[in-house]
Amino acid sequence: MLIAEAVGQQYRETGWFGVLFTAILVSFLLINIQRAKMGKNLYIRRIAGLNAIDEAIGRATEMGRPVLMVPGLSDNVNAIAVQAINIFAYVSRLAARFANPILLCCYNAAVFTLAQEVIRDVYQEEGLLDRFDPDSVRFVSDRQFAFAAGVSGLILREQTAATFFLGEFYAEALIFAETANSIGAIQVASSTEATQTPFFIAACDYVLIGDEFYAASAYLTRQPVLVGSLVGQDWSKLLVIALILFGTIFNTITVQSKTTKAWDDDNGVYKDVSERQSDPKQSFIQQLATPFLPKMEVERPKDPEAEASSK
Amino acid sequence: MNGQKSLGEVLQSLPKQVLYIILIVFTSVPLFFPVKVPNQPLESSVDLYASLMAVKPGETVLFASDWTNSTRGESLGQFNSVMRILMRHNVNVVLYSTGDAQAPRVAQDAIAKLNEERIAAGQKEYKRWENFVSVGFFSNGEATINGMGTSVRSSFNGKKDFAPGRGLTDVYESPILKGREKVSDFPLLIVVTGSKTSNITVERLSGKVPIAFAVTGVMGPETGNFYQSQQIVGFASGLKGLYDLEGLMEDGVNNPDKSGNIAVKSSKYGPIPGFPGEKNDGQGKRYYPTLHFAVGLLILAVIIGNIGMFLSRAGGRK
Amino acid sequence: MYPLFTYDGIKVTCGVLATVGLYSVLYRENKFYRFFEHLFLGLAAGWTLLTIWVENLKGPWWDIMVGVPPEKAGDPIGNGNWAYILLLPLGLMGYMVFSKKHNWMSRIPIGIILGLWSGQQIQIWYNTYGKQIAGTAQPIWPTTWSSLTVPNYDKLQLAPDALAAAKSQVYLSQAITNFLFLVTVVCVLSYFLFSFDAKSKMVKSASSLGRYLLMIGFGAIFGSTVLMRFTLLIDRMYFIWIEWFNNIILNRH
Amino acid sequence: MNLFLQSKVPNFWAQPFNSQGIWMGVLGGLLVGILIFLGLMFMPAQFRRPVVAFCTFIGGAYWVLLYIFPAPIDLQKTEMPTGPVESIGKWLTDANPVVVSISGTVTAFMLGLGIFSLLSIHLKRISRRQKDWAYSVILLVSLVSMAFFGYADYISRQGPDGTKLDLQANWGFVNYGRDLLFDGLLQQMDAAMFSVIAFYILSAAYRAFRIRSIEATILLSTALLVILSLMGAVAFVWNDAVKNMANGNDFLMNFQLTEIAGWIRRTFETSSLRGIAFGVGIGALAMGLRIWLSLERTGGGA
Repeated sequence: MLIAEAVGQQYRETGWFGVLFTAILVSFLLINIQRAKMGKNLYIRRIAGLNAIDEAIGRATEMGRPVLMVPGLSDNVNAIAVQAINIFAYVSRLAARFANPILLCCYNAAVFTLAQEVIRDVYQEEGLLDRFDPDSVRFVSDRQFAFAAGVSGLILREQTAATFFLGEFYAEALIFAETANSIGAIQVASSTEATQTPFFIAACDYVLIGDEFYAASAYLTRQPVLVGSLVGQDWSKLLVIALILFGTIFNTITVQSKTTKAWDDDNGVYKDVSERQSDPKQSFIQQLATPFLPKMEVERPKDPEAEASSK
Repeated sequence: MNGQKSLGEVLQSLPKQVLYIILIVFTSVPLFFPVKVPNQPLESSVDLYASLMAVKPGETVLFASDWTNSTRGESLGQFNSVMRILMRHNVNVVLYSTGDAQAPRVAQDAIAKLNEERIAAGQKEYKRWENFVSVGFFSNGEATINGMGTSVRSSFNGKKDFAPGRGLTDVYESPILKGREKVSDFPLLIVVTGSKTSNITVERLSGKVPIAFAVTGVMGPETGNFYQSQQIVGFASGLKGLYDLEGLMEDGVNNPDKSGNIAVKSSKYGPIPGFPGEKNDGQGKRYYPTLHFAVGLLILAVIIGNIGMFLSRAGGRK
Repeated sequence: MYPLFTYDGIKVTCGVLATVGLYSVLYRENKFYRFFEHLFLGLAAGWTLLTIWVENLKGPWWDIMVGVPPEKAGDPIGNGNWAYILLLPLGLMGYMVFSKKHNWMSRIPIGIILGLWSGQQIQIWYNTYGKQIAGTAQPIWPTTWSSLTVPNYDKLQLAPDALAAAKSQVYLSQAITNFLFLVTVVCVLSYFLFSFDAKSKMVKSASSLGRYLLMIGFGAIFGSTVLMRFTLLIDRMYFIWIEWFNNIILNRH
Repeated sequence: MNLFLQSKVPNFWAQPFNSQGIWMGVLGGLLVGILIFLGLMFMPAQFRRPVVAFCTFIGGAYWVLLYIFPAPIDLQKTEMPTGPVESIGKWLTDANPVVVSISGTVTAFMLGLGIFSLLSIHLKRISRRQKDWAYSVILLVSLVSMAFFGYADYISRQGPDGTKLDLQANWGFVNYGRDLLFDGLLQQMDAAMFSVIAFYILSAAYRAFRIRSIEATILLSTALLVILSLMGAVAFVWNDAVKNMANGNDFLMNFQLTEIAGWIRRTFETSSLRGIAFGVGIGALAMGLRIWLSLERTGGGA
């Protein structure tokens, strides 16, 4: 059988639904970005942790002590690090206006490069390039706990007044938070790792939970692209909820029927079993996620070049 | 404030250093007095054990060893237990790492120690190249693992290991990798990790090969999420998972002991034997009792703080 | 030989000193801590410097570029692909970040890395979450009222087929659990709806319920992760008291 | 011909090891690279953003295309793909190692920037005799010695006798040096710093876990229940008590500590994590899309 001749057969093992669903999410985002760009006024709810940023910087200025920022421990420059740097660009802008010293500690060299470039840009745009010290954006270490030791040391020696831990944080989250707490710094924190959030909640003043982190730049800057994207994200979430609800109802109904297919290990086929409730694991929605198709073998013409070289 | 603090305030503001010293005492003293703690394994640990035992002898599994000594307390024990099961079960292992550049060395050191133990017990040595190959470290984990979903061979392209008498040789020359091009050619992928490489693996390889994890306690909850949705077949989480595993190696599952008692029951599986009499316990047994004291202290501290709060509130109302 | 004066004794002693040095910050920041902090940072950076070549460039770049001698190569034969040299100037563009005039060039390699990352997000989204969406959609109405909770199968002593049939039923307790699971996912997710006016009563109550449910979740996460932190401390104490004090200083085994 | 496979037969792109051809190729490629570099340096400013956007787009497009055209099903090495869809899929699959090594290599080059930043800060501090400059000396000395011993150790392990060094008896000076610095110090400090968290958890829990609000009470009581269930001894005693009380009643058996905690974890922990994960995942997808298509400028400025 020439599998390639049938349209969509390339998704036999992975399922076509995933590609379609992702395409819908992407179009939601793009449509809303377009809507916002066209000047539609879109609403964003209040996010408490973000209002605290101005307060924190104000206090640092009063005390004349530096603001410390850590854009998380991403292994490479990725959206989380970029988002953190976007928020820090906002923080640095305020700090630059108040001539408040900043310290931005990076875990990854590529993130460091991006941060260096972005923060310099911020100072340049504000026309305050003379206030920018390239050493204030620094690479500390790319080893998790060396980084933790280095940043703790910095917090204690520089007696930072405000600290921002935004991004990917793991076990070291609590080391930073408790160290900063011990010198009475005001802290705004967020980890995209939900498992660290309770520790931040215990030790920090303001915590952005989960997705609030991604909403932050839209909330702070109100750029149409970001706001539009945020609305698109909400649409996507509603779609996910709708799919879950639809799946639940569908599943609840189908499982009432008294015939199901069960895998017969001896013969290697699915067989009908009548006395048994239909298995929720083989429900329609499960099959959308992973198609229940046996592996197939495909005969194709031989490639003479590859055959020759494999000998 | 005129001098004297009330009891409530004292209870609420114990100096940190005092707490720290008590914690050191609580985590040190019990280490000298090991005791056996009763235990009931979690379902996820049983599933991990069952999936390891389900691999047929002579097969080759993929093994991502992504831990280093910073999580030695949990990961080393887990690694040892999983390896002991595979070794005794005569399963070959392809070790690779995307978590840390040091991870391959740490894993090899651990295997060397296990080999000493095997030789001392009169068992066959678990040989490099014939029983396991170390593929080494990949600096770009996400892309490498993603690539493995398409072809393991092209992801391992250019990686070498020591072959006896030949020096560094392409890993795919090893007999245990013969004919295993795709990830689905392996019966199981095991990840022992102290970092988020487990998530990356699930995101990119789930559905293509059965995946089993041994993760640190912190990662337990998010791993449980994958387990619930059947993206992975089983996992051991933290010291509790390790202690479960050590117990399962002793007792097996649905496996009656000499007096006919079944220590671990599971309706999912038929009888799965254990390895009674062999060296099964390690770190889990050493540390688990002590953990009770440390956690007990934590609970006590929270209670004291709350009592202090209520006392000073009651005092404030007068 | 007294074990303290062997290599292993010295090595373990160094480790103990370093551990105590870093612990000293718990009392307060001090010179001893500062010494070990800088030692730590230096060693870590040295290790990074080493891995740049040994792990990240030698094999994945240099060997592919210039090839490897035939006796060392496996399959494919180690011909060199010289075009890989083009990655060198690309990587070096990052270093232009310190230039006042050409600092924009550092955005090119960053852009490539970010591009590769962002493309993957689109690729992996459904593989990560699709199954979780499906796993959330479980039946929320029981198929049988013969027992309210899952019966003890061992006691029933059924034939294999009947047992499988009994196991395939959805009992009331399971339906309730599935329903609570569904409610939690939906409410937590609606807590993260940002662009809907919270005046809508349904959204408001769903999201405040979501917050409470989140707290149950966070409590459980805290509970199940806190043990691990103590495990690592216990491991350190084992290292100090047993591996060092007992085995080396007291020379007991 | 496929550019992306390491060819067995030498061709224009692939030359044998240590041949004249490979060095000519490398040299030529380097020249081209330098020209591109210079060209970019003197490029008019209005082209800068399009160039960056183009590079980003190409990078992302690879994985997106691979998603739409996945590897052909059951395609053996010696078989030819049939039809355009499979051909694209095969071509993209073959390109995989190249794409992987591009991102890996570019990242590796950037790592040097981190070291550069460290050196610049600490050398400045030493030359200006700023506060704590002596510690900067320690940092630099340990950096250099780690790199030296590490590299010497690496070299000594190359070659056919490399496995011998797995045994400590065969070690030389450099092997001991690396082992002391890495295993003896660096790894131990990693573990030490990691375990410091235990102290901080204790003080944070003592300070912050107060029953002040409904939310805090919910959080605290769930945490307590789960902690207790994971302590084998406590769980055993509780479960035993329940078993005795239940006396064969299956319904009461559900009140075993491990059952309750397990139920909470399955029902609420997993689900709330999942709720968060859906949101974060969509956030990352949106961010990835905006970055891929260069819809926003990093830094939030103009």
